Amino acid sequence: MNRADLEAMAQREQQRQQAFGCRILCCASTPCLSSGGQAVYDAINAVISEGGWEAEVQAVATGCMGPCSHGPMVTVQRPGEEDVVYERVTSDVARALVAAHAGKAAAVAPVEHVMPASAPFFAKQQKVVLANSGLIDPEKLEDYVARGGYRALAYALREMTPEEVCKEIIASGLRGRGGAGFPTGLKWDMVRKEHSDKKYVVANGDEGDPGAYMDRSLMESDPHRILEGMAIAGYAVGADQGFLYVRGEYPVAAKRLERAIRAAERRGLLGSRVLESGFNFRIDVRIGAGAFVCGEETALMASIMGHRGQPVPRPPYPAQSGLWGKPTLINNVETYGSIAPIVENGAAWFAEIGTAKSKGTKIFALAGKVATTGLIEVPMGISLREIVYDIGGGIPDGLAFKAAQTGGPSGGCIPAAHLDTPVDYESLKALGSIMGSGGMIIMDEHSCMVDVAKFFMEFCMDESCGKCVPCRVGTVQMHRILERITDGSATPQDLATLQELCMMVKETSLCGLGQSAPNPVLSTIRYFAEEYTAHIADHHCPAGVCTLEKQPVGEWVTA
Amino acid sequence: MAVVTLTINDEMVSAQEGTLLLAVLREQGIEMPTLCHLDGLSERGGCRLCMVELGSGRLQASCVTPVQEGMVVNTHSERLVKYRQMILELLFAERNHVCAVCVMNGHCELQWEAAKIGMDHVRFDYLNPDLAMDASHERYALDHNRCILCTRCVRVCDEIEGAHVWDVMGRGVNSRVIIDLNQAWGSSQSCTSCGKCVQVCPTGALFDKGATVAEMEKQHNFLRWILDGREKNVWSYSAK
Amino acid sequence: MASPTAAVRTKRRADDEHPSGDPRFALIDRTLKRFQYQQDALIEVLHTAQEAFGFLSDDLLIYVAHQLKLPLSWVYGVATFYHFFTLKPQGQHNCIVCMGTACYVKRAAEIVAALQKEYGVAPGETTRDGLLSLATARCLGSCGLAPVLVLDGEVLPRETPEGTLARVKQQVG
Amino acid sequence: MHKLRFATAWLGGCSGCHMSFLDLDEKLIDLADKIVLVYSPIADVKEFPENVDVTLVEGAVANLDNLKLAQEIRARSRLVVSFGDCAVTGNVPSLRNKLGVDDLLTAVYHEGPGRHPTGGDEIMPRLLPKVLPLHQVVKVDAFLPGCPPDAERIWAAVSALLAGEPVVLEPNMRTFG
Repeated sequence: MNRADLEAMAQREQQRQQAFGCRILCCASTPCLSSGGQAVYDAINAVISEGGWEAEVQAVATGCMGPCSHGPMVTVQRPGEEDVVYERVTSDVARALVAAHAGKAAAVAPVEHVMPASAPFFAKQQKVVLANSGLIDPEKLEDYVARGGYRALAYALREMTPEEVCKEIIASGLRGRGGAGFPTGLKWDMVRKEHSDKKYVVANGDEGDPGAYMDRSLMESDPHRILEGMAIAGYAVGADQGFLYVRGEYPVAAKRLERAIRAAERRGLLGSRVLESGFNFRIDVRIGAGAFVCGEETALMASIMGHRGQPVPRPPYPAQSGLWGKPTLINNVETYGSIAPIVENGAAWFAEIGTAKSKGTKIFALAGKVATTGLIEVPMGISLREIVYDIGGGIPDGLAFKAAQTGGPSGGCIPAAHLDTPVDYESLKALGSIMGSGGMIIMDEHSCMVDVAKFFMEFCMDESCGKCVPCRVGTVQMHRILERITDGSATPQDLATLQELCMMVKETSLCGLGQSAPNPVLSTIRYFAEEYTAHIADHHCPAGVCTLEKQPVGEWVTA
Repeated sequence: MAVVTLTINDEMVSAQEGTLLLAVLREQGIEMPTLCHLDGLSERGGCRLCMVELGSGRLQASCVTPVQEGMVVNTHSERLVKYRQMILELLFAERNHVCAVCVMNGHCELQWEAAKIGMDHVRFDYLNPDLAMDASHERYALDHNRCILCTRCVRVCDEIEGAHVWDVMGRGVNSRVIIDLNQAWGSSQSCTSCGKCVQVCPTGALFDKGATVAEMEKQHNFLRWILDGREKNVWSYSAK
Repeated sequence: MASPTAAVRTKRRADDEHPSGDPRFALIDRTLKRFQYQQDALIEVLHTAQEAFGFLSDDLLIYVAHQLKLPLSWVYGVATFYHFFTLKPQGQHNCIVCMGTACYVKRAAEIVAALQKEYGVAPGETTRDGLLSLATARCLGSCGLAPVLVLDGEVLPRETPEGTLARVKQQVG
Repeated sequence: MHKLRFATAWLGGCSGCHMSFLDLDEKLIDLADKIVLVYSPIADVKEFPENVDVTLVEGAVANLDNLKLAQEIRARSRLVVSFGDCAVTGNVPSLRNKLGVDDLLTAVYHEGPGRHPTGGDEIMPRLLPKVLPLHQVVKVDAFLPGCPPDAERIWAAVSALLAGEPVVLEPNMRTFG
């Protein structure tokens, strides 16, 4: 396939889709399926075949549409009309809406299930990476191509030198979406400049933060976008082999990516002589086996090579010596998801979105105590308040917002006083949290912050690889102290020791897991110190979560 | 090879480019605590005792950091000494290091590092794990209670003996050194009984059977002997 | 009497088979071949082995180690590093409760406690009668539906301790 | 000349540290000039007195009686010294920590002949769930490791205490074991 063939394929598919008077898109991603999405999809197909409307109405199983807690979601597309989005669709609602939109019967659309496009959930979002999610069938290459897919790769291969691609990415201001926020273009350029007979491109899809599922959703909803981003990266840095490391808990994502790779290879969009150019690029999927630490890039590479997922000290950085000692580019899958739009629309367009230092959009998995939970993509710099109260619809049950937890076990909690903070790399860091990969858990008054810190510390303790002493044993000791605070046996000295330990583990651990493990503790001490002292001094848990059934050792004699 | 100049504890020092910082520090006669490092084995960077403060304030393990032109190094800042003490406290709290009844009492590297640095008590909870001993081998024994997971045994068996009998299983605080399929040492078919693992072990985790409290001493100059022979075709006894 | 060629052919077929005659080894062999017996495919091969056999027995680990020509301790070290691999046989039914942050905030711990109390089995273990394996997961990535659990492969959203117990009892008995 | 009010105490330990103390031999005579021994297992005093200047505490905190005494010592002493490895680390008595208290009592007493104390009765004080080093129970001012600390170490520490100086031992005098 060459560039013209690609264009022709896109046009053919567009025409085919327009020939339908009505396309009914059903979300077939995990959250909607577990709310009964399959029955909805079956009902829609049944109605279509009962009515004999196969020629006019098309049912499509798509990826995620966003408001997962309102699922199953269905979107109706009619040429020349605005899309209509339905929430909480049942089989009956599905039957009614098909009949109404197919225009064959005098049926009335179930308007009470319509989520208006003007709803803040949609209106405040800006979809760049998720532009196709929920609108295409992730298992059909043609759907992706019809929406402009692989056009950016074709353009880059034909019109740009590798150096120009790197420059374009640098100019866009894109930063790593895995959490640390390193400038993506600079990383690419470093790998490009290395001299080596072999280089690798790796996509990190080992999304391990509890409470985050952006990467899963992207991989499941729009796999080709990631492949295209990786291929452009491969061209830019001079690599001919890519690895896509997918978390073991995400079998659907792995399956869709495998299929997408095979489809792209068949059409000459991956493999040898991509789009009839001189560029060869193969992508292999590797399945993780359940280790949070493998989100750390050196541990991830160890895992790809079949080793225990233990990190190795940097330098040397993967850009110099990565997989099998060769220069290796590692980015998060969401980062690769931003590449095609940048190449397609230009760096300047991308740099327009966001703030001075944080460009573009960021996907968040909004969860916890908010009315609407789900997957959102927002421009950088949006305030936390807009996310919680507009997009998320506020805190349910008339309770008050207490904190937003971002960055998972490596991040921190942001209290109500900072609700108006813009969400960007620097602002979150200044508050003692991090952007992280995009988990955002909202907590109300019923959440005990010491308990939350303990939860994350237990996570880090279990996930520590055990290589370096501060992380291996330090996390256990921090967890012990937090346990004592929540069970009532802590003394004021424990709090001081806890803080000392936090600083030591943060500064001496070998890799990012250990270095960031104390963050949830440090940030909750910073903003909710009075909760810690209430537990220790007054034997009282303000949120009513902790049992505090024990006493400090010193009180055993009198007890 | 190029020579670089760096500042170590306010003194200018020159060194071959690419040399690891720890070696340069030791050449300068600076006492650096180490546990996982052993001359002749690959570096691991796991115990974190040899950390130094670089000019930027960042801490780096000197055993895995190559020297660079203009590097500014501080080896014994107040912060470093405090952190090293805490790391040793963590190690003592992790397993059952009861020096008084240990075969390596008086010869143990962990015990001595603690004494040197002044770690005279442990503020953290002793975890007191319930760990087994393996005395199934005809000549040697393994006591997990004393193991600090430095993996010198794993590395010497893989890199010097070439048998790869040892590895580490599990992760985090539940990691254990293992023999073959986590089986009794005496039942291992890959073990050559060469005893190198025993000699490089810094604590009483690996010892000769029959040794009782404070009787076990270890020596690892065989490492230099083998490596010089292998790499330079030179075999010379050294006094040390 | 069979011709000599037929005898050779039969023998060759027997060679391809695992000595135990267990056809599931063919699945492992297929993955081994797909990766051309490269040692770095260890994790992929272990995935296949666990899928075929349900858990990684010592025999399986030895088989994989021999096929990839890796030391036993290496294979064992890798198999025990990752949560996904289990070296113990699993129960007839399995229930995985998500303990990700969103589920935790919505009190998933109470669901685990209820199951633990009812069946006397801690997360990561199987009941004595081999009927139910209880496990917790780091995050199933369905945070919008918290708290979530997976019962015999089916994802159940918005669970409660009582509801879950009723459901599990119905399925497991 | 003001004489220091000096005490030594014995919690969960083997008394080896006290034996080692007696190994001070002729230095004991010098010491006798400078201190008044107000409480010690080698002196027949039942109550721990008030206003003690220095107390050396041997042994780990293994039971409620130990805990009570440790708290009394702390309340009535200006300086408390962890004397020997049991007080400093828990040492040999803490080897029981990986067993639960019930398992321990069963193994030691119930499976053997004779009476079956449960702890907390007139036969035996209640055991703590874990044997603890002294500093995890009360504030400790100085640590004198060793099992037992030899006479030389003890003298180095005691000399410093007598001179009102902080106890800073040479590395080879502060090894555990």
